[in-house]
Amino acid sequence: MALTTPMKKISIILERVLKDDIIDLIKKNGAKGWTLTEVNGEGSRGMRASEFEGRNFQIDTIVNAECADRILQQLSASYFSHWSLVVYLSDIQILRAEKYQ
Amino acid sequence: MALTTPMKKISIILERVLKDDIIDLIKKNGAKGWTLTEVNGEGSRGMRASEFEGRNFQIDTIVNAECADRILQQLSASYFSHWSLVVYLSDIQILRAEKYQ
Amino acid sequence: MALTTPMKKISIILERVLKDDIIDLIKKNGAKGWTLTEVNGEGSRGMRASEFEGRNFQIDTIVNAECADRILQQLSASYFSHWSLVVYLSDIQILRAEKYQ
Amino acid sequence: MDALTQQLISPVVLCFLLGAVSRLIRSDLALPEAVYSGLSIYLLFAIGLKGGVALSQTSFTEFYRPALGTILIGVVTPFIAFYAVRYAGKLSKEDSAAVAAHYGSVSVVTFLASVEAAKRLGLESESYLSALVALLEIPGIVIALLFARSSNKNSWSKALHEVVTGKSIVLLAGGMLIGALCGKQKVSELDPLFVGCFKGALCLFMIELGIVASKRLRDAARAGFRLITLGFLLPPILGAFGVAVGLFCGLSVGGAMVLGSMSASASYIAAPAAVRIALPEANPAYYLTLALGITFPFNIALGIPLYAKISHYLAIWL
Amino acid sequence: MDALTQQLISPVVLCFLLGAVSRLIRSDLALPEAVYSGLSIYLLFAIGLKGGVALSQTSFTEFYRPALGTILIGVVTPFIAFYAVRYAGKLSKEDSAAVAAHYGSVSVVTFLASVEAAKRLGLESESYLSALVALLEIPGIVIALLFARSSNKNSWSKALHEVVTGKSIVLLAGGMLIGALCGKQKVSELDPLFVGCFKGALCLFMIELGIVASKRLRDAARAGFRLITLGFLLPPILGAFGVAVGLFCGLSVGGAMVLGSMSASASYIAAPAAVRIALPEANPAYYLTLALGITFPFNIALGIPLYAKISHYLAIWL
Amino acid sequence: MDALTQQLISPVVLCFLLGAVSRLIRSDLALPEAVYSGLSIYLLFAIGLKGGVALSQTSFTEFYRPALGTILIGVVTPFIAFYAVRYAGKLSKEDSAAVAAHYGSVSVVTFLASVEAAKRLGLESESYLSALVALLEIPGIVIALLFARSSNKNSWSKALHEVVTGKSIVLLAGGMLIGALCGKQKVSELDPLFVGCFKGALCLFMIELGIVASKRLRDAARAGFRLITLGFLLPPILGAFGVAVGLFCGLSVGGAMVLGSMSASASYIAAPAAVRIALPEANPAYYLTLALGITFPFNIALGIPLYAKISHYLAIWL
Ligand SMILES: Nc1ncnc2c1ncn2[C@@H]1O[C@H](COP(=O)(O)O)[C@@H](O)[C@H]1O
Ligand SMILES: Nc1ncnc2c1ncn2[C@@H]1O[C@H](COP(=O)(O)O)[C@@H](O)[C@H]1O
Ligand SMILES: Nc1ncnc2c1ncn2[C@@H]1O[C@H](COP(=O)(O)O)[C@@H](O)[C@H]1O
Ligand code: NA
Ligand code: NA
Ligand code: NA
Repeated sequence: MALTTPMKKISIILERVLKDDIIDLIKKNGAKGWTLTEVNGEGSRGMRASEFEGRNFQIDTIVNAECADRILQQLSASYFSHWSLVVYLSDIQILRAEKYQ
Repeated sequence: MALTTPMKKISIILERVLKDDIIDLIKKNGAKGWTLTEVNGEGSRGMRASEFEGRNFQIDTIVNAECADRILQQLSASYFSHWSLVVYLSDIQILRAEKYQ
Repeated sequence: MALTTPMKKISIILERVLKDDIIDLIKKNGAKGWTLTEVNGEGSRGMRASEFEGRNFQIDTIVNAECADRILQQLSASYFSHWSLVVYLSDIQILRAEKYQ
Repeated sequence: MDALTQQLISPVVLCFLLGAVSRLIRSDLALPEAVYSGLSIYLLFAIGLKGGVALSQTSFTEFYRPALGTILIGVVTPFIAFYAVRYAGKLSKEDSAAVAAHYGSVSVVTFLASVEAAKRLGLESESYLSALVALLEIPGIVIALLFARSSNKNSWSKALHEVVTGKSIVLLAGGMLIGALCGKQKVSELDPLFVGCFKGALCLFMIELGIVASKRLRDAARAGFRLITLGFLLPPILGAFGVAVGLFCGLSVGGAMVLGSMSASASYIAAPAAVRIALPEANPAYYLTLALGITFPFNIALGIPLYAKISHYLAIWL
Repeated sequence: MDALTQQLISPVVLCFLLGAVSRLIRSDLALPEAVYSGLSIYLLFAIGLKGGVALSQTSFTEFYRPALGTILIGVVTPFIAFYAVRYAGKLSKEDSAAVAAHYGSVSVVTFLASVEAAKRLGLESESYLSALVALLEIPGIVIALLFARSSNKNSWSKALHEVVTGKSIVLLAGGMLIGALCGKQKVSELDPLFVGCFKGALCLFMIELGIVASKRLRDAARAGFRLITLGFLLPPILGAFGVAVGLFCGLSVGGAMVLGSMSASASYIAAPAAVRIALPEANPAYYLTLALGITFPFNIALGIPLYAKISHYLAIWL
Repeated sequence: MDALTQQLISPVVLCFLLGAVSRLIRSDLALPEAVYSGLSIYLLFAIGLKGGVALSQTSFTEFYRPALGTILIGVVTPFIAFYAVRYAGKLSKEDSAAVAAHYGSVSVVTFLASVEAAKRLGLESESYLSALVALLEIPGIVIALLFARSSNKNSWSKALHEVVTGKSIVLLAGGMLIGALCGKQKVSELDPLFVGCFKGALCLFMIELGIVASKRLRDAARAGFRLITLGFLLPPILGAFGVAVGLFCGLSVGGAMVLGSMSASASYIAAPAAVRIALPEANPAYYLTLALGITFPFNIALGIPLYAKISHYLAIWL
């Protein structure tokens, strides 16, 4: 069997303007990498400031459980009052886990 | 620990022409939001009508378990005879779960 | 309840130049389809050859457990010495599972 | 056959070939989706504008007969296509209707290539012809879909909405209205982009069409021998019919040749989307391969000079 | 009212309408994001270049008074907008500041439409006016943000950075510098693209703006009656003020009309991004609906000919 | 040094600077990927077309010597680059081969800037030179890859396929063929887009290249002092060699200057993709930083006027 290790994937859906900040935040809290996808969407707010400026972003970052917890707490503390980020965790099994911790 | 709640993520891969219908369907069945990504791909059909018109879409929607079940049933009933949608569920842990139910 | 079957989703983040090879590899090892998304990202290497040429790709393929294992082993054997692919597995529940095996 | 070499050795046709060959040698050449789609918006709007300006300079008496003729083509050609594909091609009712919708409509690029060719052959074609393109886009699709009238009324009305509000009709008709309202002088400010750069932009578009058509051609085998033969036979038949109608309605030799090309061509912008909605059971392998893999290159390379010849001889004869 | 019909029956305005209507009938017409963004880069850079070349041919004595006048507009208009929205519109401090930032800044497309309109009316407008666009982009936003000076200094300095280094300023100012340094002759090599194709490209851009504005308009109901009224009242007030300043600074009738249009217009490129960063609490439903859904179409259709009239009468009177 | 200021104060160079500066101040300015890629397709095809038309007007006796000279440059320069980087730069065999592949090939934009510069300096350059660009794209990469002939034959043949069918070669060669087959008159219909708009499009492209180069420059520190020095020394050496070969083959002073610029330039379109496939162990930090971060801006700003001087003096001397 191929050797996989359980890790967490954090997915964050954010507005364009927050990109640099959020990447800073996850890196400071121990993420070793991230993957960004351009997305569209609809949620609690019908209207988004960034709609006219282009799409939103989804950032996925693969981290271990402690790091995931730290990032989630930081995100809640810093952004949840003014911004309506969508943040969720999934369980994954990764190859070469040493790269991500 | 950051407070997360277990929810379901439904991922649907669909042709461009179905977009509005499918979004209607998931909203009618209780989804509070969705995220759309443009994708390419290959599956059981070698050829897609929409290839020339551009990419396919992947729609992710985060819902609770009952709602997920409802959406899956509706999708099966309405589309599976003529369209070859790809539909799957993942388990996720979300922050601020109240936004999604 | 809608009838879902547990399957594996393999996600692979790769450079543009590897696309055709990796798709060949997963198909040879039993994948019946794949979905490709254009992504950006940052990881262990600060700099990517493909940056100038455009984005990276993420390929998701839904397969059963044995097939997943085979693909993971092949990927490790063929690419991990020279390329720094990111490869991970998630558990999903799929509708119409017969399409994917 | 001078018309033929004239046609083949032209930037537009050679660009199509370049795209097709680049696909064959597995080059990574491809217009980005956004650029391709931007170019198609540009081309459609430019055609509309030009048609509108021409209309504003055309009297109703001059225009109404070719317009009626165009509608006639829009009604008759899907019938020919449907029965040919259904009985000679042995396809299902849904597949035949889908193919008929494509042949009943018009390929904008074939139209442009034909206008070019007419000019190169020294034949004048009426400049209001682009207004006829918009006219021919709709009835063919509608009639074809009627053949397979599904019980599902909802999807049908959606398909109609898709055609009428599809970007090709909106841009053609919108451009036409703007051109007609503003008139030649005001529109001339836009000429450097919409007239000057037009042919160059068409060449870039053609490279991409060559790539796509070449992909389709690989699928031709799957479509089967009968169908491929039909892909070559339908255009001359529909083309000759279109030429005859054109001459009958008082178009010039060049104009009839262009109308023939329109009649012979199969849409691959408006029709596929509408068909996908109204007839999801129809197999894209059939209609896209025929329209884009066979009929389009056939028309570009051989069909257009052929319709020129037909127009030439029929004009003498009539 | 000849100015009005002249204004309405022009390709630029009709293209805006085409976009708006296509959205109403739920067409799938839309410029791809990349093309839209590429077009905006092209337009901004072309305006900058033109302004730069004009500056290189303008003496300082001719230029400094309109420049000071422009800065005055940049300082005064956000005050007017803020207090109007705060007290007549009854919005929160944050929302009012956000709206003020949009009206304090300038809509590049309204500027262009106004220059066009001036030309069509036979009024000359000073060619260095595009240099004033860059000048008017910044102070309005900065002053408006001061109204809601949040405790969060960090986000404030980021918003300032966002405005100053935003692509609109960089392209306008960069283009201006390049135009001024290279001078008319060297820049003329770029004319086929940046001058010749300009109006056509603006038309395509307008189609997309029509689509977006029409989306916004649907949200207008949510913004409430008071606010919608303000969206119609603010432009004439700010416009008249701009025209007066322009005439006072020695601009021609056409130039004052254009400066008035700039003053009356609300930015929707630089301002929204800056506001989103500095004032995340402000509700986009207010500022985007006002700027893009109401004020922009109002200016394009009715405002511009109105400022022309105002400039005409004030010029006699002064 | 008049050639130098002439070179620096030109739209093309200033646009590059604008891009670089906008990156330094962390502006969000960037061409969308699709537009950038669309522009590169346009530029390559336009160069090919022009070269093809020129070829159709050039006799074989005039052309064969410069063509042979170009192949000589393609063979010799990767050797110079490889040994310089391997022994003076102390890189591994794989890294040196990767760098050599870039210098052995040609930067299309440097070529264009050099043609521009020649014109501005009043030097005529042979119009068939663009045909030589396509010729120089391939051999350099192939030879360089031979240095690190990996045991993995498969990846090697794929790399070769990547170069030969890469979009730059396909567009250059395809454009050339089309230009040569259609001849000046037929191609002239495309001139408004492919000739008229060319310089403006190049300027927009340059903005993006400035942004990318400026990113690369930040990585230069990592590449180390020795390597940076080589990035400045290699171009003059390769450039002087290219100029000499050009004059020897009978090119004019301007033509030799352009051939020198081609020789001195390092590819960043065809080479990186091929290298990534054939030599995945080679570190992009080295080859991209050298090619795009150092050599490209050096050539654009200082190299081109230098090769003009060299060509001038050598021409007298020879
Ligand atoms: N229930 C959901 N499922 C999937 N994506 C969502 C959901 N709710 C919100 N989103 C995404 O998050 C973005 C912002 O949502 P909101 O802040 O709620 O407007 C939306 O544009 C969607 O892309
Ligand atoms: N096994 C699979 N894994 C991942 N994506 C798939 C799979 N099968 C199909 N897809 C996606 O679903 C789309 C439609 O598939 P199909 O209807 O089977 O042709 C494809 O274009 C892929 O994007
Ligand atoms: N920890 C991570 N989480 C998410 N994506 C990652 C992570 N590490 C690497 N990636 C993705 O994989 C690509 C290649 O990573 P690398 O080879 O480590 O430079 C990056 O550009 C990211 O898109
Ligand atoms: Na037809
Ligand atoms: Na204003
Ligand atoms: Na070189």
